Order: sequence, then C-alpha cells, then structure tokens
Amino acid sequence: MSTATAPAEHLDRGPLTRDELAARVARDIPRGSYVNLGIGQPTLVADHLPGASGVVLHTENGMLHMGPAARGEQIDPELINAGKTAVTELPGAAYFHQADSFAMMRGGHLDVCVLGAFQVSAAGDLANWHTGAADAIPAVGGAMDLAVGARQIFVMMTLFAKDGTPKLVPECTYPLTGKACVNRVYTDRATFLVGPEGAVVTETFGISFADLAARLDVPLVAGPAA
Amino acid sequence: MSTATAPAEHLDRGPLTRDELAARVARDIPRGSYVNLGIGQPTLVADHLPGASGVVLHTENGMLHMGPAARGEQIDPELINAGKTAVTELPGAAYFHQADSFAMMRGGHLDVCVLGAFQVSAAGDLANWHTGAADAIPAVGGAMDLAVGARQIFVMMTLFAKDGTPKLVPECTYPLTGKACVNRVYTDRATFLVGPEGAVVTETFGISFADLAARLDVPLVAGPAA
Amino acid sequence: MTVRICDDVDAAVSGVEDGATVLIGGFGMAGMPVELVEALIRQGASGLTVVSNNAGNGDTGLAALLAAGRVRKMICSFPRQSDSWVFDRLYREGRIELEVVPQGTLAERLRAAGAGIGAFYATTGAGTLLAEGKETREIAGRAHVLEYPIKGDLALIGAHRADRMGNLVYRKTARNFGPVMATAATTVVAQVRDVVETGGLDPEAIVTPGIYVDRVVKVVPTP
Amino acid sequence: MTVRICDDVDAAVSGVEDGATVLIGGFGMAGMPVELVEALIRQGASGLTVVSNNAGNGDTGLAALLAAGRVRKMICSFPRQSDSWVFDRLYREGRIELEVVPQGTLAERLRAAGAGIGAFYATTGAGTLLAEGKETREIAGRAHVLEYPIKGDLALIGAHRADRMGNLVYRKTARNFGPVMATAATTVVAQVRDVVETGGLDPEAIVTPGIYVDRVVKVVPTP
Repeated sequence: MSTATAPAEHLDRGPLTRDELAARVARDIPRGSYVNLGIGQPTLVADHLPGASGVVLHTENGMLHMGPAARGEQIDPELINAGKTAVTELPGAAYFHQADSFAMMRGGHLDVCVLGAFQVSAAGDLANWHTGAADAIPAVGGAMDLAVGARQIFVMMTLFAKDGTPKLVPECTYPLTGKACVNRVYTDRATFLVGPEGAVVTETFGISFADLAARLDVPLVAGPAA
Repeated sequence: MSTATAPAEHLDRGPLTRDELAARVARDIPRGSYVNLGIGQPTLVADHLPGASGVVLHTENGMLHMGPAARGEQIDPELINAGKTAVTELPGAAYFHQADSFAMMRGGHLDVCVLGAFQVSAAGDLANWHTGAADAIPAVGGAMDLAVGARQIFVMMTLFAKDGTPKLVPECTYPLTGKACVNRVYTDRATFLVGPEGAVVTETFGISFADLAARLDVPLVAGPAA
Repeated sequence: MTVRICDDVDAAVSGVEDGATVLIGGFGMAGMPVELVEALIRQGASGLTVVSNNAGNGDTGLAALLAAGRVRKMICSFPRQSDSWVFDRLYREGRIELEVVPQGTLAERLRAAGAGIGAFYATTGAGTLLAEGKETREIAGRAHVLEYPIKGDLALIGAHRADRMGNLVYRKTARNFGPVMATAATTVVAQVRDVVETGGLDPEAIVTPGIYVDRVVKVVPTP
Repeated sequence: MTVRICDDVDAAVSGVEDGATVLIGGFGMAGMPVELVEALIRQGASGLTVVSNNAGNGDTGLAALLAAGRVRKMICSFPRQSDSWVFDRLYREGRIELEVVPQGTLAERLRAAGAGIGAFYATTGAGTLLAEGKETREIAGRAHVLEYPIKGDLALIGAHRADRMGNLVYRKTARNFGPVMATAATTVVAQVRDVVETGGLDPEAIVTPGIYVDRVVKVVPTP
C-alpha cells in the first residue's frame, strides 16, 4: 500500500487502457492551461478535459482554442489540426501564421505539451521522431520545437514496446528529439517524474513497484503521487 | 553646358529652395515605389508625389499607405507618423506592430528611403543621429535601421552647414549611422551619386562643376544625370 | 513595387528559371496553392529546390511537380505522410535530395530571410541529429544551434482574398506558411479566391501587406 | 494561464518588485498605457529598469514615473524629444542610466525574448558607436552585430479592446510596441477601452492572443 513517501500501487486492477491513460494525463493538466497535444495518442486527452477546465488547446499549424473534431457539415478543409484532421473552432479562438505559432511555443508560453514517444530516458531525454532505421524517411514536423518549447512536457506511451522492451531507458538508443526536456511520463503500467535526479515512480497500475523495478534497466526511486 | 558625360550645370539660377529640392528628390522616386520619408525635411517630398505616382509611404511606427497630414477633425492621436505628427490613412492602408514594421525595413522591402544628414562621405557613409557633442543626449530612433534596410538610400540636405563647412566629406567626423549605405545625395547646390567609386556629380544648381570641386574636399567625378 | 493582377495562373508564374528555389505555402492541402503549382509544371522550370512544410499529398499540386521530375531537392519538416507516395518513391530511388528542418526552425529561417536577420540561435534541435555540423553555443545555460535564413527566388502561396494593392487576408488554419513565405522570396505570387477593390479590406486585419506581393491571380475554387 | 479581468488599474499592477524590468508600450503617447503607469507610481516599486521607445512626454505617464525617481535605467531608442524635459534633466544630472538601442533592434530584441531566440545577427548599427563592445560577424558579405533578447518582468501595454480570454486588438498606429512587449514579459497587463464577451472579436483579426496576457483592466478614456 502507498505511504506518504511511496507510490500508489494500484494492484487491484490491470494496466490502464488507452482511454484511462488519457484520462489520467488530463487529470494532471491544471485548469486554465494552454496546452498542445501531439499527434496520435495524445489527442485522446482532449476528450477527457471537461469544458469547465478552461484548458485552451494550441495547434502548431496556427490556432489557439481548437475545438473537438469536426463532423459532417462542420468539416472545413481550411480548419485542421497538426495531424491534418478537420477540427472546430471555439469562441475566443485566434489564428496566426507559422512563425508566430512556433514563437509562441519556443518562447515558453505553452503550459503543457503532451507527446508520444519511442523512448524516454530517466534524465528526460526524448526520442520520438525517428526510429533510426536505415531506410526510414526522416520527418520531424514540430516535435523538436515542442520538446524544447513548452514549460512542462508530459510523455504518454505504453511502458513496453510490442516486443516487450522497455521504453523508459537509461539512455535513448533512437535518435533524440530533445535532451533533458521531459518532466513526466505517463504509461499504462506506471507514472514517472524524470529529470536530473532520475526516474521517480509516482503510481503503478497492475504491477508492484518492486516488479516494475525488476523489469526496467533504470534505477527507480519510489515517490509520492505528485 | 552638359554633354553626354558631364553633369547638367544649371548656371542660370541660384541654389534650389527647400521645396525645389523636395520636388527634385520626388522626381527620382520610381512610380509605384514603397518609400519611407525620414522625419524633418524629407517629409516635404510627400507634397511633390502626385497621387498618380502610386507611391506608397511607410511609417516605421507601423503603417503602410500613410496619407497627408491630418487637419481639424481628422486629427486622431492614435494615427501618427514617425515624427509623432497626426496623419491620415489612404485606402489600402495596413497597420502592423514594431517588429513587423522593422522586419519590413531591415529585410530590404522598401524601395527608397529619404533621410536627412549631418554628413555623408563620398563612399556613402552616413552620419545623421548624433553630433558627437559631449553633452548631447544620444537618440537614434529608426535611423540606423533605415540606413541599412532600404534598397536605395537618398540623402536630402543642404550642401554646406551654416558655418560654410561642406557636409559631403571624405570621411564622416560625426558618429556614423551606417557604413556605405547611401546611394544618392540631393543638395541645394548639386546632386551626387556616392559609393565605392566615390562621388559623381550629376547636376549642379547656380554653381559650376569646377567651382563645386574647388569648395569640397572630396574628389569629384563629373557624370551624366542619372 | 506595384503588384500585378494577373489574368491567369500561367501568367502569374512566368519567368521561373531552372535551378530556382521555390517556397510553396500550405500545411498539407490547407493553404496549398495547387493551381499555381500546376502552372509551374506547365511553365517547365526544372532542377528546383522546393521549400514546403510537407513533400506533397496524393498526386496533385506539389506531388505532381515532384512526379514530373522537376525537383532536385526538398527542404521540409515532414515529408512522410500517409499519402506522400510520390516523394517516398523518389527518395527511396535516390532521385531527390532531402533536408529535414524542424517546423519552427523552418518558419523562423523563412522569417529571418524576410526580416534581414543574418542568423539566429535556437534551442530547437540542439543535441540531435539535425544539429550535426551546425555551430552551437551555450546561451543562458541552454545549448543553442545557429540557424541561417532560407530565401526563395519565388514564393507561391494560397490566400483567401486580395485587394488591388496586393494586401492579403487568409482563412483559418490555411494561413500557416503564407505570411512568412511572402516576406522571404524575390518574387511572390498569391492565388486568391477573390480580388476586392482597394479599401475593401480592413486595414487592422491585413495579414500580408501588399509590399510583399508581386503578382495576384484569382482562382475560382472547383466545387 | 487564465487571464484576470481586474476591477481597477491598482489591482492590475499589484506585486511589482523593486528592481524589476518593466516594458512600457507606446510610441510617444499613442498606445502609452498612462493610467497603468500612474498606478505603478502609486504601487511604489523603485530601482526599475524601464524599456520603452521614448523616455516620457510632458509630465504624465512615463515622465511622471521618471520624475518620481523610480527608474534606475532607461532602455529606449529615442529619449530626446521636444517635451522630454523630465528625462533630459535626470540624465544631465547623472541620476539615470541610458541604453540607446536602434528602434528596430529594440523591437527585434523584445520579439526574440518572446520567441525563444537566444540571440540574432543584425546589420543595423554595424560599424557604429552602438555596436561597440558587441560581437560582430560577417555574414553573406555584410557586417552583422550579435544582439540578445530583452525580457521584462512586467509589461504594461495599451490596447483597444479585449475579450474575456485576454485576446487583444489595437487601433491604428497605437499598435506599435504592444504586441511584441506582450510576448516578452513574465506578467503582461493590458489597459483597454472595452472588454467584450468571449467570441466578440474576429479570430482572424486578433493581434495578441490571450495566451500572452495575464491581466486586463478597462480604462474609460478621459474625454
């Protein structure tokens, strides 16, 4: 069981589902934050942010206060998100060009950015743009800008790859997106703080802290839920 | 009299008046140009640009297509030029902020800028922001940005200071605004091209080329009107 | 100098030389000046360097220019997309050069070209593959990479509406790269849905002032 | 984080600490947030560094702040004006420090602070007194000066209208330094003539998105 200085071990359940994980990330986004949700899995977080949260979503292709996905007659090919999906506009939205949009990001004005990852190191290095495969066509988009730009970077991923290898690692083996940029890592099995002091486990799901430590190559500190 | 390779010597008249000088400068501004007129004497040039010239005036405090000075009920304290005088807006005007306004200037998008000067060197160095006097309060405004930013810099000044010393000089003795930035110099006594090849006289007013050369410390080349 | 309102897209892209650097607006298809790119294919210039956020979608627009073999090099942030098969094939066949630039650095390098900035230091990319060979410097305790401007000979952009002075407004997220690219090229061509009389746009809401625009052409959207 | 709509200008400038760097918008009196500056005088912070294009006009606003002896250093492009007698006297008496920055470099250094640019190279000022002691480099055959960001603890700006999310629009040439200063300070306070409901501003015409604005206060202009 958890104590004041130990992580909450949720052993009465299995790993988080994708939706549960998105809800868990959403819970840690402060009310009224300006937030960028990376393409792919992080976009699910939007579904778990209540309207009353006052969270304003930024999309790096040039918009603040993006609304939910567009449906039917709402679809407008000139109103899309960074994943090039049709979205909607909420009251109070603003449009701006790419240099202004990335100035906003790179200048540290976004409170939180939620990104997917191939690997995160215990020190907070992020690898999410390139598998390093010789035949891969490199494509970075806004990933490197987001990695250095937001005040807090949350990573959202499964803790283990399909082949069972951990994605929280001592050192990233894939090409880096950014160095020492990630603050928190949310996975289906556990949540972590990462940074100069290494990885702190704040919560586990369907696995004990001891079992988790045994499956990762990273020294883990047991910490209280943040 | 002028020949194909000599300047036009207008000996049947005296020096240009301020208004004649402004008209002379205006004549050399290509139709449809985007132009910034520096504060002070260069603002007179606007009165000599016919509406049909299609010239669009930029004011560095954030506007394109500035109109004539505002009078009476037109006066709006939020519609001013760089000299902080109330002006008007012409159809097709656009407003922008300071960083965008100077990006426009520094990026070389203005065709011509007309500036006053304390001194210009034969190589095109400009001194127009600081007399160098020990007790002067330095104030540069947009002068240094204009000096390096426009595609062509025209200087408009009297050729001699009140004490008779020439303002077209071998080397500026006043602190510089910009190095090798001036293309043409329009004065009450003569017009010049300046640059890496030195000063070329293109026209004189009430003084012969020979007399002019005798009064300046700068080697002069006699050239045709540009 | 004064903008030219062109009668058709072919007139609007005349004079492009082989080997030119062409900036093409758009993020995916939003803001992509498809008809101008198609006119550029007919115009015939080859050996081009194209700067655009993506490397073409489907078989039209930029993808068609690539398929026609006119592009020597792509500078973009995100070539790989679900429908970028034309670029993917050329790249795998070694028939096109690729420079991948982070999206914010791409936008800022274009802005720098337009704003007369000689170079700038950015944290983006520091310590990654994309900073290899670039000058770096520690500023205020953070690693920065020195980045240089990207200037175009030609920019092709899609805007919403122009007036007869070439002032432009955009629509929603189709604004994207248009405004920065308009500042960064020697010749800037905008395709718009509508040309209104001068004075018909709100001076407070103009995004690209006409000073940046050389040619405007109205393209009626195909429904 | 969420903007706060303040009831009065005193609430809007609360918490300023001695020694703070304060960015003050305006070009002359256009866009100058006079009432916020007067509230800053009442608030009492001293030893301030003030960044503004000019160094005060007449006896109100910034000039009054200077006259109250609260400013240790001015960073501006053009202190000397026909009605800058307060600054002129303090400067001649050696009671205020002055850093003169070319106007475009001032705007660009503020933008750099807001945009996360560590430093940039500009041609402005190269070879002049104002480049003395600064790093220079030749780029593309032209001398450039390395310039660093100017970041504020507080920005006081005057805008035309806000909505309840803090989105701002300006009016005519009163826009000037407001939008760049709004990006460059830790706490940004805007005085506006009117606060409209969220959704009451055109999303295409918003100049300063609310993300940059911390506090808004409505100030009814004195007729």
